[in-house]
Amino acid sequence: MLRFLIAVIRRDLRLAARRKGDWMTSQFFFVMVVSMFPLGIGPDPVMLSKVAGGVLWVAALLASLLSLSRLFADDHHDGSLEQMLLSPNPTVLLALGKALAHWLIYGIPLLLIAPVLGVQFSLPADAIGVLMLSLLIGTPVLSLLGSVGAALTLGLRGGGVLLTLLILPLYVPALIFGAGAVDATLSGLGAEANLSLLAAFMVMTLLVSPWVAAAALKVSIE
Amino acid sequence: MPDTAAVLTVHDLACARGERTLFSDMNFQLCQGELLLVQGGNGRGKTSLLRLLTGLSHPLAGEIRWRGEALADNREQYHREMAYLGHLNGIKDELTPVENLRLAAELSRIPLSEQEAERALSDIGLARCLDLPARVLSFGQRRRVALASLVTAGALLWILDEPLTGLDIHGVALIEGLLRDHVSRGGMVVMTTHQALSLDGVRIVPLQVGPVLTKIEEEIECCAS
Amino acid sequence: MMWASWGEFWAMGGYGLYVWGSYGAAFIVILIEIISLGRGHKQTLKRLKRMKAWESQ
Amino acid sequence: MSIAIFKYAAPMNFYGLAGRLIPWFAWSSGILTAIGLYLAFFVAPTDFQQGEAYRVIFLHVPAAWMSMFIYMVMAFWSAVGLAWNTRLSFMMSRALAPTGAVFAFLSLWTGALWGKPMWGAWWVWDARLTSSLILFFLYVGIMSLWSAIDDPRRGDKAGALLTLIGAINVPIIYFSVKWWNTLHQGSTINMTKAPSMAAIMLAGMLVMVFAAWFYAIAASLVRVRGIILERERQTEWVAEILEGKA
Repeated sequence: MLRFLIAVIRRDLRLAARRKGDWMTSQFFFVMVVSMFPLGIGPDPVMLSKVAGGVLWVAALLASLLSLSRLFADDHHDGSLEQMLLSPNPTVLLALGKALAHWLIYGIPLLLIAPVLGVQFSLPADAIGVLMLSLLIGTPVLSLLGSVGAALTLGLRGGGVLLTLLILPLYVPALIFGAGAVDATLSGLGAEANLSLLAAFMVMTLLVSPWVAAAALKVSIE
Repeated sequence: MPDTAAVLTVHDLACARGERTLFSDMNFQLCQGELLLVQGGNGRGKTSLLRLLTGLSHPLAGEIRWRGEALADNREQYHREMAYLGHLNGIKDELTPVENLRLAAELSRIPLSEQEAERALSDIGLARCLDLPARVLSFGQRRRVALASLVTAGALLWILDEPLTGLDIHGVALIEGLLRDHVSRGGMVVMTTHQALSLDGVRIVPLQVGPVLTKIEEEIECCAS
Repeated sequence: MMWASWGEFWAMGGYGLYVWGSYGAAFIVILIEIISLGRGHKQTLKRLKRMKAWESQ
Repeated sequence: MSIAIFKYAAPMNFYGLAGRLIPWFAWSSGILTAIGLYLAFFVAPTDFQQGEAYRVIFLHVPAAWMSMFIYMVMAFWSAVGLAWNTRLSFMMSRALAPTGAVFAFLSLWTGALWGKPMWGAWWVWDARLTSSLILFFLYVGIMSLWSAIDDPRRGDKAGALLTLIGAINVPIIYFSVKWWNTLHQGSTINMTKAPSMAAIMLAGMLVMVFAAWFYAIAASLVRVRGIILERERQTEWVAEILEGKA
């Protein structure tokens, strides 16, 4: 059972390695969106450090939604999704595997880029540490809920925009706790509460979304 | 001698696309060593019937049984013994044919070594292009990669949706050989095709979906419906 | 009766804009929904009749 | 009794039943609204704190409750539909959504118009206002998913799944927004301290809530009849109805 999950993840990693272009565009999108904000808000470091958590988190949301619309679409287009659905393994593992693969490919790099952008927003060191931690706990939520949206909008025209419309409201708790963690460290309140709530939300989505995504896949492939 | 018990049975099956009922009260069964040839005009529901048999879509009414059990109950076992080749090849363009084969085998829990994959591909006439990304292959060659993956899957029941499209004469002859071997070894096939097939020595069970049409009527009829 | 005159009623103690702004908007929105319900139902019937006629030719 | 229920699970019978129920609900909603408005404007005393502006709550609170309640009813119908694959429950869920979205919009609009006199700002990031904004986005998301999918069967199931995962998230969203709201502005601005509810005010509000509830039922029944006709147009009972309404 677990071997199928690992096989799906390894398959996606290999496919992403072969097609570095998509991966690069998503990371550059994240950097560019974040770098636009100082131009809009102004260079004042105090102001920037206050909005840094929110800006980085919203950019992470948008970057993951950008890459999620093709999570199942490519496999659906060339027929390999059907073959995987016909494999003698539960569909839940396929949905979970694809979501985790997406998290490894598109979620973790956000974590590595965030400190550089944190410095750009003159965040102090401990705030950058909490930002990375909140992204580490929060990005699985983005991939898991996003996989539900991707499965629901499989094969629809305008799927990408529709996916954002459907899933963005569901991202709100992750955004609030994630960005809140950074603000809490800045104001000295300590981010344990936010991070633990974010972790609780992540565990809940981990338990709920693979089943819903699997059901949505079966509905969409019909 | 393959036993003659019916392995795949269908009870008054009905299928609809959107709000239109394509066919209803369809009954047939298939034993080992038989080939079910599904015939009918375009848009009559041949592909829909095959997708129902794979379990990907659900019928409006009726039931499909595999070894006496409904599909929904023994889905995993059924999918282990069934392989499906639809209009799409299920091949990833970035991977080479060998990688595609080994990946498909790994996902359906079948051990397949590098050599076995290469032998399967060269048997099917793709010896020259083993390490090229599938993207550069022609449609016919990609079809053969899908057929190679069908053979290596070693499934009892093959469900093929117009497998001959896009293949040259050698390809067609190759498939006829594959079908003959598979059925003679006790395998089962459900397939649709518009081209004539010379499958002597294979027990063929014809199944008509929709009204029987002569050549000329076929074009007019399907546009009016 | 609470209000000495209609004028006072509309003024709503100086908050007329807000009170009538919200009740007015509610009235308009509900009205639009009722009208669209009625028209929607008629259109469905008309469309289905046309499709029936086309199919039965 | 259970046989009777399943009798109405068939679209044909439900179509007739809905047809008979609509006038009742519509009329009772109209009468209740009239009574409610009379109570709100002519019986309820002026509030010592907020003067006349508080009368907006007779509209805001019912709208907010209804938008939440309708979403939960949609989630219920979605769960029933997914569990027993009854197409009628999917149709009910589809029929309810627009009315739910209207109530969510009204609760936002009246919330803003009530916020201005009370706190001096058109939009206040209060926990309940923000979560009903997000609820409005959820409604819009579900309706756009339905309109994007042509095949009714797939549209029903996809919409139901989205409604369910939305329903699981609504309490979490409300909690996280409340948490976020108290962190930033503290509890100075607090909508929970509703003005001391004189009996008359509470009665007025309850009448308005029932009026809104009956209206929602009447509106969704009209819509569900349209959907039933659309879905069952191949059947002969729909053909008779179409001829009947020649």
